[in-house]
Amino acid sequence: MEHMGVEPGRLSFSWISSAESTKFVDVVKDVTATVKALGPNNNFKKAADKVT
Amino acid sequence: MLGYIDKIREISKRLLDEGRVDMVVGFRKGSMPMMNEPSFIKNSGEVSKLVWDSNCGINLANYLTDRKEKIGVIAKGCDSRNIVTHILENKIKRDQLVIIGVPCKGMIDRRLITAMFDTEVREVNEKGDTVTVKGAGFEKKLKKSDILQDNCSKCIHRNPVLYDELAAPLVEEQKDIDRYAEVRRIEAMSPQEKWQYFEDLIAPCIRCYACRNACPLCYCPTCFVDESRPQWVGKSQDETDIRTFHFLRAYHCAGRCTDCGACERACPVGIKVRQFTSKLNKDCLDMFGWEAGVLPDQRPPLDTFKPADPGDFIK
Amino acid sequence: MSHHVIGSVLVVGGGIAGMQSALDLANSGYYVYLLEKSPSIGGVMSQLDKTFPTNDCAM
Amino acid sequence: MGLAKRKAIYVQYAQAVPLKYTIDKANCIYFIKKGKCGACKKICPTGAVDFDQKEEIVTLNVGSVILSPGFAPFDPTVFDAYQYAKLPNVVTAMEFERVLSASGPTMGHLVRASDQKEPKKIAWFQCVGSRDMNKCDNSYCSSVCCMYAIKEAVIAKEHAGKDLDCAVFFMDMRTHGKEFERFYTTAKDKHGIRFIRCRVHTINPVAGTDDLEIRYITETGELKTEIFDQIVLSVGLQIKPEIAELAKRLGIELTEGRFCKTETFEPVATSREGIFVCGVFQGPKDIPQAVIDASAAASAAGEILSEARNTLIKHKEAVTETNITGERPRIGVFVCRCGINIAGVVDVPKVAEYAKTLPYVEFTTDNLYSCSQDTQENMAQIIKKERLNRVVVAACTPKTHEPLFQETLTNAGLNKYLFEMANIRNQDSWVHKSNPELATEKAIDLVRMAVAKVALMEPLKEAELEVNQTAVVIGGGIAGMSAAKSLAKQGYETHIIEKGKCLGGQALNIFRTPKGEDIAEKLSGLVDEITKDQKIHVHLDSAITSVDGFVGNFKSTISSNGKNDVLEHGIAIIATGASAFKPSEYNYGKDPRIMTSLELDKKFMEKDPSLKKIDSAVFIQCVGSREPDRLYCSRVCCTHSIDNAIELKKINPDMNVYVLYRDIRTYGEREYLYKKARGMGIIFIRYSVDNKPEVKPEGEKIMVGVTDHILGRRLSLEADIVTLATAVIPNRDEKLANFFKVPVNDDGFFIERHAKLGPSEFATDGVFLCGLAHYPKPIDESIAQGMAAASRAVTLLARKKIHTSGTIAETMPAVCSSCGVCVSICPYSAPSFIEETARFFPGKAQINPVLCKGCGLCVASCRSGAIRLKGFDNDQIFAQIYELSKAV
Repeated sequence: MEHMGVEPGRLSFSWISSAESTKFVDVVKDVTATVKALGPNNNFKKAADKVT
Repeated sequence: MLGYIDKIREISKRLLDEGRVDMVVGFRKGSMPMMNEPSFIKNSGEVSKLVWDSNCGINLANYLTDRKEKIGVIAKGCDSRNIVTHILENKIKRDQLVIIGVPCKGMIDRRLITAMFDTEVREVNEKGDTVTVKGAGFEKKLKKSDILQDNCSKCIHRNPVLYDELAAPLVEEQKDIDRYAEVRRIEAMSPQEKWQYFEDLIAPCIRCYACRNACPLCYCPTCFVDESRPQWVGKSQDETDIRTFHFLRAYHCAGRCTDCGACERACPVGIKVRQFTSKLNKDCLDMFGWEAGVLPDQRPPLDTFKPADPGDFIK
Repeated sequence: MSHHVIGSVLVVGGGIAGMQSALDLANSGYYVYLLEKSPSIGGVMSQLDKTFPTNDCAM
Repeated sequence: MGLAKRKAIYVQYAQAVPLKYTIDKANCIYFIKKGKCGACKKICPTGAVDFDQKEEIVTLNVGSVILSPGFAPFDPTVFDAYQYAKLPNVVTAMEFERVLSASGPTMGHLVRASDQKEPKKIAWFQCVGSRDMNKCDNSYCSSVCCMYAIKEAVIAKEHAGKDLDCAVFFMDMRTHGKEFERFYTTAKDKHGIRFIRCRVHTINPVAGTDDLEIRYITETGELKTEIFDQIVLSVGLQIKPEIAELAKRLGIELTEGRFCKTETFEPVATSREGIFVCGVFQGPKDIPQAVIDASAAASAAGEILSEARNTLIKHKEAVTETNITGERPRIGVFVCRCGINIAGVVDVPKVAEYAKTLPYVEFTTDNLYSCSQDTQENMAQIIKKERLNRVVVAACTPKTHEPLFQETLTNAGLNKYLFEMANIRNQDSWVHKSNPELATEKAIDLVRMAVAKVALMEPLKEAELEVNQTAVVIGGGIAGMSAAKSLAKQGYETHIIEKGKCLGGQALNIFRTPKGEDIAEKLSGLVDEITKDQKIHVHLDSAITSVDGFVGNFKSTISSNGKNDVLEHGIAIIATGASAFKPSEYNYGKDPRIMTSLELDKKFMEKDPSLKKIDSAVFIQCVGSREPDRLYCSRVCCTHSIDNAIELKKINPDMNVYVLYRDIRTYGEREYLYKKARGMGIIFIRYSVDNKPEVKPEGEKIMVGVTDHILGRRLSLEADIVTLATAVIPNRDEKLANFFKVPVNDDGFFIERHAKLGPSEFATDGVFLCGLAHYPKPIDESIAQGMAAASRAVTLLARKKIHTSGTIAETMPAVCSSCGVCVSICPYSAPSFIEETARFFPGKAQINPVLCKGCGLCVASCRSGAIRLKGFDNDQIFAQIYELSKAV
């Protein structure tokens, strides 16, 4: 994905067991923060929906 | 290279006469220069139709999928690797095949030659490493190494990896080839540049699916682009749909692509579609030390799990 | 002497051992009475934070 | 535990079962001041408060009794020197567990009690209330404290960060459980936890602060003073006096440590017939061992009651399933208030009202507690009355409650898969308490997604399988024989497959048990019983050469003396055992006087006269165990060597006997032997792994050099015999592991389903585990695990029929491209190719519904999109995503 020009951080893999609630929360917070910082991904929108 | 023809014909005739195969899949002269066609020879009287020159770029493995008869097949390095993949993926059985291996010195790039001249190319002949191109009012001699297909110029598997008969002595493999310079150039770009690069790359795409049809790996009964429930990808000409198609096609080839160039060769608008697959080829080599179709008895890395597999992408 | 065998078992204590016995017996076709003094079962294990080696929550 | 205030009405802990409030009679105003207050009764919406409940005496007639009354953590108040009651920062390990726990009084935040300060230095004191005859009379080892202290120290560091200094003060580090030694090593090397071999005498408060000062002597003899912020007392396990009292009333004999007395060969039988014991009452132990005993006790009870099996149980009446094929979806949405758990944050009526507007929704309502019995019955009525054919419950988590609601559907005659839960509690009201409006919006989104998904749900079938009632036990050692005996006594035909020429396994090589029982005698009794049992078929000189099939229907080929037989069986128990390590160090094999423990046992069994002539004997412990390439403790050797040392001393009281050890691990009541040995004058000298003893035959004698840590000098011992306590090495059997698809760890032991809760079974259904193949263990534990494996197996055999899950993968052969990725990638071997000769779809992939676990690996890997996971179908997931995207 990154190779094709999707910014790093939009895609995230993590291994969290069902017992690791704190890790889950941390990862979700982290990913949300990263994606929010990147802003909306205009690239992957259909031409008709593009925010201009 | 022309000297191969006699040997290929001789082997094919023998196989058909002895009844070892029901047909031989090879090449015959096309109606236009540099456009050899696949040919299915079913009786030994027809073997004279078979030809071999530097215009046999089509991947013949594509014609083996799900066939039931016994087949003799002419195989260059890349074809043989795709045959290995086909055997692994249950598309054909090894004992159905007599593989006539052809050590290859590369195929010439039709598009490159046509682009050199203003008028139509009428005739192309080759002798040794020289290719002579003739057209209305011109004749030019070219060095073959200058007009190779991009993938052939970077090929390190010119000799077939699996064969029963050999049409010529094995050739020397190219060494010290930097196969992934282009991939690295893209890797170094910023996300925006990357996006723009691929945007420009696929801009001419008309979604004719020629790349998919030419690819020996694309054999699913229903391709994901044709699925409607669920609809994985929209059918429109919207750039996101086009990009999704190219993304997914490349992913479906991950760990299986032999860089035979069939996709690029087939594209009517000249898109370098190998830009998608070669990144995945590079990653497979870097991460798993894997090149598709080289080992006849090992499942591709994406079909298996080993504890030592790289997992750095998991945070 | 013919003696009549009763197909039920009384398990005294609802900690991890008592619960496991009760489950095994109930799943093997016996009626089980599980006796526990406190208002809930689970015993000491339920007070532990995590257990080795999986560090699974002891719950 | 007094760490936090609690109201007079409470739930014991957040996940308590049953999750019901109870009234603390001793603190309730109503009970203290006769009839005053009673506010709870007035306010309870369901009228559940009843002050007039009376104690009832119920008389039960039962066939057997199992005692598992548990233990009490030792109360360290009696130790003046530790001032536990006076110093708030001296806590017990149990209290510390609560501090670490996310549901504990500090929500898992690591702070000390006196001033809520985050501690920087914590010390653990081991053996508080264990191995101690001075301050208390618990001279046994509690078995679990070393490991839990290490665990607490590691987790404390995880909570507080690397800078937290953790020190464990101990006498012997006893990490004798599976994977424990490895954990100890990482705690030391990776987490930097300090381990100090010293019993600290006194804790002194530092004047003007809440800190604690201690003085201790290091191994080099240096006196040190150190200040800690908090001290954790690793309290031992002990039996409550009222339990000892109960035992007396029942006429059950106890041990010196007030545990229930048992015999090695009948580890869960009390001295009274028909009464069995498990858990810590049987002896101090950790969770997996308690779980093993528990199953063993169940098995023992089952053995005596087998003729009355199934006489008292009740069967539920099955409701016929309504055929809904072709019906338009009629969805019912039930939104749960969960008391105020959900309704306190989410506007439940609004969510229910909204659900009415969704397509196909015919009925919505909200419930106070959807999981309560009356609501369940009501829901079933509504489903029938409204002719609902799909149901959504918006409530808590499907992890705990999905089966319950599915049962409601079944009771209403609806296929249980026509159901979907929206988790609006754990994933909504609990986490968005401060933002009720958005929480309501999220609940609406979740309900909309669930409705979209359930509309596309189809009834799923569960395959029903007959369970073959025959059992196979692989390995005819003590564990295997115990399992077979237990199965046969419970009425099942059992085959023992033994590769050797006779039954008995390693027990044949051991002289006697630490309790003094003669093994050969007991063993021949057991072998006799096995051979005579009509239901047990023994195959000697035999091995399994192939295994087909799956739980309930295995087909194994057994090759005995070149002959192959095919055996059909429903379950398999793996008890392939282990053997003694043959070392290359300490000049073993070069002198007959240097021998392994089992070779010494042989001399005892043969009553070798040369033993009488020995003047000096040396035992070396941990030969091949607890070393970098075999990082586990062999568990049995300390006790075994000490017992043999005692025997030598008995043969010749003037003999000099030395035991060279790293840590003495006589866990539980085996500790008494260690004490006895010391009393008899056996000399124990500790060595460290980087400074091992040297063994050299020199003429008449064998010279053993060792550095004494207390004296700090090199000693030279003259010995007539040297006994090496060598490691227990599993009979690594990769082939068998492959046949049954069960995993093996780096050391070669089989990996059980769950280290704590499933020690005697595998993750693969229908395959069980016991004995040394699981981990080194003494005979009593092997027997208990053999019985436990049998018990777990019986729970499966007794069902006669099993149902597989409906949520499994299915191929669509028309779309399949036969590439074989699914066949290659499936961890359970569920996909295969349809035979080439088949009439329909030859060569395409198909999935065996019995083997499929519904993990979805094949679905994700199928390029052709030819595999669907029923219940999580592509169009259902897409429908959910589309509905979700409406929220943005």
